[in-house]
Amino acid sequence: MEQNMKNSSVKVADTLILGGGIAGLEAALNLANTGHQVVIVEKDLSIGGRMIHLSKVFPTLDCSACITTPKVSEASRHPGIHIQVNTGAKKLAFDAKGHWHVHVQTEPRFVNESLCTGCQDCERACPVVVKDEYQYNLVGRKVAYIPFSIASPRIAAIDIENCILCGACEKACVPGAIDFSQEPVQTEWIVKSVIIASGFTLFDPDQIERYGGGKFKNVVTAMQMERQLVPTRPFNTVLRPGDGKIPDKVAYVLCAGSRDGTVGNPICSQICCMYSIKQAQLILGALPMADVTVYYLHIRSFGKGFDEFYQQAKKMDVSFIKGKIGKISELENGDLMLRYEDIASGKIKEAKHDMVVLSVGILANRDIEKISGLENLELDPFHYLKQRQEMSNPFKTNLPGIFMAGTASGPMDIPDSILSAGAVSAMVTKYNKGFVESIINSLTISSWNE
Amino acid sequence: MSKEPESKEKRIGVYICRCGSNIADYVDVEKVCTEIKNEKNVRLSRVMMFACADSSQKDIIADIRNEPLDAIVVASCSPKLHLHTFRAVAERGGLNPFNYVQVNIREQSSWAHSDHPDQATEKALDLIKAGIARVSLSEPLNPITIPAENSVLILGAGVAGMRSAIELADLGSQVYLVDREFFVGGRVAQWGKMATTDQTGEELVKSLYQQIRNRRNIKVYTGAHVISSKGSIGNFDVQIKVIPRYVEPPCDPEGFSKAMEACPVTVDDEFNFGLTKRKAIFHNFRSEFPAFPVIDMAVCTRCGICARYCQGINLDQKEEIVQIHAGTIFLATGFNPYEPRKGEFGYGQLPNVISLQQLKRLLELTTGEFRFRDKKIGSVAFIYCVGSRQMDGDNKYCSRYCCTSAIHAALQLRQEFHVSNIYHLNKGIRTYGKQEILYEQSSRAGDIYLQFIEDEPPVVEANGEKARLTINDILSDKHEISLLADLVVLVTGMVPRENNDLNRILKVPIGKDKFYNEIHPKLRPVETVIDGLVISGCCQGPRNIHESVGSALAEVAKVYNVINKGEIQLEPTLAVVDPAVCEWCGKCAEACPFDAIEKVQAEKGWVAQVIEGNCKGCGMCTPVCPTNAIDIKGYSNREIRSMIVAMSA
Amino acid sequence: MSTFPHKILVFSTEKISDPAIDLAGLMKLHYPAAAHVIVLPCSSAVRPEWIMLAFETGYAGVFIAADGSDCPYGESCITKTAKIVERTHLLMKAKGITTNRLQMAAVCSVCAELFVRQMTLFSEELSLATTNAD
Amino acid sequence: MAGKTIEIIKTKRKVPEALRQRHKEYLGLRKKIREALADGEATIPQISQKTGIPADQVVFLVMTLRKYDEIVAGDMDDMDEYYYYKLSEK
Amino acid sequence: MSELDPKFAREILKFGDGTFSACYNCGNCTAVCNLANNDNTFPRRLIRFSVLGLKDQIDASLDPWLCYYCGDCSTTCPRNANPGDLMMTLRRYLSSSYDWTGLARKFYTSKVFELTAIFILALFILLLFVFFHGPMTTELTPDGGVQLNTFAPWKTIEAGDWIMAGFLSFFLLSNIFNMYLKVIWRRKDLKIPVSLYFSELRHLIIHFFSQWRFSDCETNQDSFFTKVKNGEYTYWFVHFLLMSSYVLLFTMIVGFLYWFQTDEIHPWWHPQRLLGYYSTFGLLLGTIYFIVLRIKKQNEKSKNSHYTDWTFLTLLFLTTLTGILVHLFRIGGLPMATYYMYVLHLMILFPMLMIEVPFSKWSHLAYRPFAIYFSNVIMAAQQKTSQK
Repeated sequence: MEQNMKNSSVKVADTLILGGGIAGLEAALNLANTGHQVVIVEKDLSIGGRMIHLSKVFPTLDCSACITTPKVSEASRHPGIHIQVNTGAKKLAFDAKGHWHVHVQTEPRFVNESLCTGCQDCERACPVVVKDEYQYNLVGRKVAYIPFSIASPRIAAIDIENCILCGACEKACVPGAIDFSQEPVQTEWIVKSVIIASGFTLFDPDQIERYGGGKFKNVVTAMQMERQLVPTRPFNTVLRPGDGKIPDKVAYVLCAGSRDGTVGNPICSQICCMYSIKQAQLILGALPMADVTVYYLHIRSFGKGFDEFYQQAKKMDVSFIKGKIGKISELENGDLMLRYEDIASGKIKEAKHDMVVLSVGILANRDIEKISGLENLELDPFHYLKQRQEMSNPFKTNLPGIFMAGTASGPMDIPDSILSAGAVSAMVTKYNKGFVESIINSLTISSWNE
Repeated sequence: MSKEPESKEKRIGVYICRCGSNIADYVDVEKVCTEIKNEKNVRLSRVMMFACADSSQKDIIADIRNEPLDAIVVASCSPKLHLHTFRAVAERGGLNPFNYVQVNIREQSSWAHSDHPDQATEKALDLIKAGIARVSLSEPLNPITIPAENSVLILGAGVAGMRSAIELADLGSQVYLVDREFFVGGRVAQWGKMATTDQTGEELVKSLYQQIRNRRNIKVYTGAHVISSKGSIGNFDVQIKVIPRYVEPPCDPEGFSKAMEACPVTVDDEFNFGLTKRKAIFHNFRSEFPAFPVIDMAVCTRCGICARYCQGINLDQKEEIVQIHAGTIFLATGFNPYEPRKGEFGYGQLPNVISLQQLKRLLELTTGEFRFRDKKIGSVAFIYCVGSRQMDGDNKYCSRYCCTSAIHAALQLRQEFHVSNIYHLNKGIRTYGKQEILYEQSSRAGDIYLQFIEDEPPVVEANGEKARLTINDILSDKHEISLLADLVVLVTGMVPRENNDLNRILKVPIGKDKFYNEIHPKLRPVETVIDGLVISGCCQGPRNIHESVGSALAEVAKVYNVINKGEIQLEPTLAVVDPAVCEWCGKCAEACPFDAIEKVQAEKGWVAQVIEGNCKGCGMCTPVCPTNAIDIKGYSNREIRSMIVAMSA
Repeated sequence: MSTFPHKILVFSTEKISDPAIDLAGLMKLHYPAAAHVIVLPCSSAVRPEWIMLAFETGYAGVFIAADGSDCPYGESCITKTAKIVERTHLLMKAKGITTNRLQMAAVCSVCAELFVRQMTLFSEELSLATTNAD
Repeated sequence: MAGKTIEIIKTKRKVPEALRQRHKEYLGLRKKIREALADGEATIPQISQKTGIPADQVVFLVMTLRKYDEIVAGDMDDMDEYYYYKLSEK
Repeated sequence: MSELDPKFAREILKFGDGTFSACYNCGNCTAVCNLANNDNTFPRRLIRFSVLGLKDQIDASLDPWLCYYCGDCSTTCPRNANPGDLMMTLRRYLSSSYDWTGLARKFYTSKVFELTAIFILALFILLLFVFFHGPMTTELTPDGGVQLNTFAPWKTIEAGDWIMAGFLSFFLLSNIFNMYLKVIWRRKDLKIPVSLYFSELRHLIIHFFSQWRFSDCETNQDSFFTKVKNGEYTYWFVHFLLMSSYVLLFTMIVGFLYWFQTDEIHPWWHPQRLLGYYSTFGLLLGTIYFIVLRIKKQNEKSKNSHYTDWTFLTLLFLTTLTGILVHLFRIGGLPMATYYMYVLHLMILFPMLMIEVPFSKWSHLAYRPFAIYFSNVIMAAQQKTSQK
């Protein structure tokens, strides 16, 4: 079946999964364990998605990496799972036999994967520093780099856009893994079914002018705070990025970019309340002298054990104030003044904090819309994938053989993402199994045949 | 040290990886290699540039065949990276993969101690010695397989149970769908229009049961409950008792309606939460499943009048005991709506205070004008968090579905029944995710939201035909607001069903919130600590309908993985009991979190035995054994002791 | 002839604490090389007699890098591991071994720094104890 | 091909001038920070004052250099507000 | 304890479209408002009063008058509940609630009623002129101007002006007195020393003339000149121009008609002409500016136009336009045109003043400064009590 050409090949599998985050991995493992051949296509340099970057997760406060990494390593060595990182889907086409042809392109990482030992010699040799996106720009990284310490595969890559082509990495690499001659590689996967597990994007709070529009140094996003709380954190402790001061009055501003018609996202992001409560607890663990205040509209601790977790935070003296922050102003020493209406008293109040965390919401990952051949894929008004039969067949799209898992269908927390991936696995197992009989019969819509 | 067991003569090959310079820069690999050569049982010892490289792998395989070697040790990076690579190498060379040991001298020696290369070398040597000691004692292990019946017993025929039954049947499993009630559909059948699709529960249940009827490999038992259970994953033997319906085919609809009319016994209809009455012979709605009425023997007087009209009636039917052999047991027993205490917000005292579930039935039963107790309803007040998020009571949890559901009902009241004055007395609205849109729609349409302080719930009093509600409204500076409503709806949360007998028989783990508990919400969200016993839907915790269906399908995926091959493959690193040494004391069984140890009769008396299907190989049982009779394969007492000794030198 | 006067035997666990110890190496965080690790599936599988054997064979200290609440085999791990330590302390007392030569801490799978800190402190404590004893 | 592939890419790509400038700037800032720490440890505001580099940039640079082992963190100051940083001994 | 009244929100909606029921009480609007403070916490509190139907609280509230509709609350409202528009609607509601005649309510809630009233009043003027006008001489003055004072002697007109002004003052003052009763008199919790009414009087005067609270709507830290350059004061400036022109012209017409309505053609630099031109320019520019803004709907405060806004602007614009034409025709020596235009001018002017000043849009000119005055009196009184 393989007809290898220079930089392109055609391969066959049962199911292709777009996105190697927790939902994609869970689905891949379920399917591979039932005997399917699965491909994971991940646009990032590592699988593990967002979850691998988180600190501890609510409401059990177990460490996120401890949950993700075993799944990551299990998937990466599973004989039924083929993983392509640094790879994006370009085009999908449906053939007359009911197969999907998924054209993917692997971008060059300029490192030979089989030779690299992950020793980081190239990283030490590289002289160029740019912002580290895996640490949400809090710190720098080299241009030749291992994405992050628990990345999988733990292989170096060269960020060619920022490379000054000095060649130092190549000299430093003993096994000779650096290979600047790499070109993009195309693969066409012929599969029975596709699972879209492409996750979400984070709301960019820079567009909220009254919260500083990204200009205030000590206003950070929740993801930046999350990184500061991870054991592999950039500052080795919690510090204000504006001047390295240890914060002692931290504010959380909830619904920054959620439930807000003015930014075009009227829905609730479902996770921000809980992750903020979690971070508040973790900050109190890291900085016992600190005060943490959470400014909220409604606390949405709706899941199993969530409300108990919220009550626990209150007992730990996290302050909860009902009221949306109207505006933030920056003082000369970098402290921040927050103006809000304290709903409980009906008074306008101003509070000084030395660090503000914007609990930014999540948005649909609209990259899916850019893939050619998916123009007929139905979306909901918020650009998430639409669930055709939400009640009886959740996580099925309107196109045959295309399913969704995790936050591709809407905001959800990790347990729900994992459950959705499980549900999709069952549906895909059935779909792949009954592939020949049922699908050919249901091919009444001709427009995809072309 | 003489008491340490002597290791068997083995021919061992040791490979030391330079990992380019990563190991070699700090660990003097040549020195290590030379010293290792002198170790007992070591036939050869080599340094390699990259042990994981293809050429190196081939060299190792050649050595295994040519020497030949019984076991190999590779000292390189962390086993998390290459354990499986080298196990495969061993296998290709003809060795059992467990006769291979990887020693981590990169992450745990050269890199960690790059500040002291001499110490890194010394430590590497120690670690390799331990590896050699271990591999000398290692036994070949093979994956264990146990037979597994490709059949599933599903307890609870609500949407979660029904949906998973269909999926499992389609995947080829035999399914036994068992419900305590006489009609399937669970709570959803009662639900009416559902948020956010406006499909009715009745429609959903109907479509599911039609699918169930079309599948030959689903066997449905209604009016049935579990009376005993034995066995473990792959092979559960469960007995269920089936209560007869006292109605059997043929039963023509006309005769049945006459029989129902004639029946002299009238009781509250639980399906409509007591809003209506039913007879001793009854059905729920027209598309119920099975499409057969039932005689409720608890209230039937056996007068026999019904039998005059309907030929299918057979009052002599007997209870039946059915044996089911199943590979796994699925729990989808669902929830009960919280029943408010008498007097809680006027419930049971004021005539116009009802629960959300009652309202949903009322909406289903009403056509035209919205009336309750013969009075036109112009204003409705919802009180939220009744039975959830209790400050004083036991139910500390949020019931998750109720905010959205109540708002959805309010929108239905406004749009379909033109009720224009709707009040929501809440504790903070939790319409998470896209459900927020319903909240926005409702308030934009003019529903009035008032929020009470957590420990100051609103007060409900009678006021003529209406109810007067008083609330300290947080949203108006805690101003006391008073309002009149024709109907008060208590937005009642979920509590688990009372299944005390079932829980006892199956030993279902129960959480602090009294719902069934999963092993881990993220790692194993549908499994319980009892292998083969899985949970989904609202018996695990409050959920809305599509979340329940989602969890049910997730459960299908897990279960199907386990049973579809007719056998279960287990990692060989399991506990094993030496019956010669065991003097049953029960401590291991007590320590085991997975119920994997049973007491069996041996020649000399009672001894422990490992239920391999349940054992996860954690080893929690080993330190508690007073006679050292229990061991974990691959981490045996001898192996670990030999490693401790080998490194001590 | 060991270069390590105060050898420490570390029991780590496959899924949780051993990855953290690996991570310490990966991040080039240095801790005393005297710490030698044996990997087990779960920290509540450590047998007291192993610890006693370690003291007999000359280790200065034993450290259990426990799973804590992250244990994949359930939360009972915490109490069970604690019990093992408790039982071993009794055995140690009986043999006249000071109980602080056995230490335990929960080490999550990315808690590399915590492990390094624990090792450094433990090692200092042990060397101090022996110098004082001398 | 080991050691030579850089030549291949050089024929295909040009390094934008802005990139070179940014790199040069970084090297300059790095030098300033190293110089500021040459006479002993300092907190972020102290480094900022000595070098004239805005404090938030100093945080970024110091933390990056810390990540690559050029700088190590010391103790907190008397007010428990800032950490001291110094050059690592390597 | 207050009784929730769901009907009241519907009552308010008669005074303007409103989406305020969408409010989920986040308090963002109050927090972003530069004019809100803890003595006057708006707009959310007023949204709440409106939703719950707490009529007494709204009737006693001065807050709607303290809002100058910069629109920040509406542009940043996460639920798009448009609090700024509610404040505007409440100003209409309050104008009606102060008005004991009930006319304001009619004008604000019924287009037909308002148009009919305009028509009747115009007809009344027309009829007066038809029956009582002076000789329509075509003979020009020595300067070549029309003898307007012969057609409509200033003494007669002035008498009419005075009568009209009397009516206006009576209605307006009685409404303001009613406002006083609602916001101060009926409040049991307030004890106000008489001296405060005098000491706080300056607020009334300052704000009447300057409308300075407008400028508080801007908070950015730019210098005054940058702000002027960026057009941040334009709205205030034009509003001030319009308001001052109006007041000036009103004063000249009512108080100094003999001086203002003259048949002499003064040189262009004559104060009478200059003042006249200033006012005409102000009115013309102002009305056109606001009409354009309302058509363009680019900024928040011009987005939601009530029909009364349009009637007011149209009447004012037409008054100005006809006024200019009267002037031009008079100095241009076109007698008949001057006379007809004069009648038309008064036919527009009279209904405008009679309807707008005491009962409709223009009444805010009085209510706003009084509201600030009253609110300062209340604050000062509260301060005194708290000091004790």
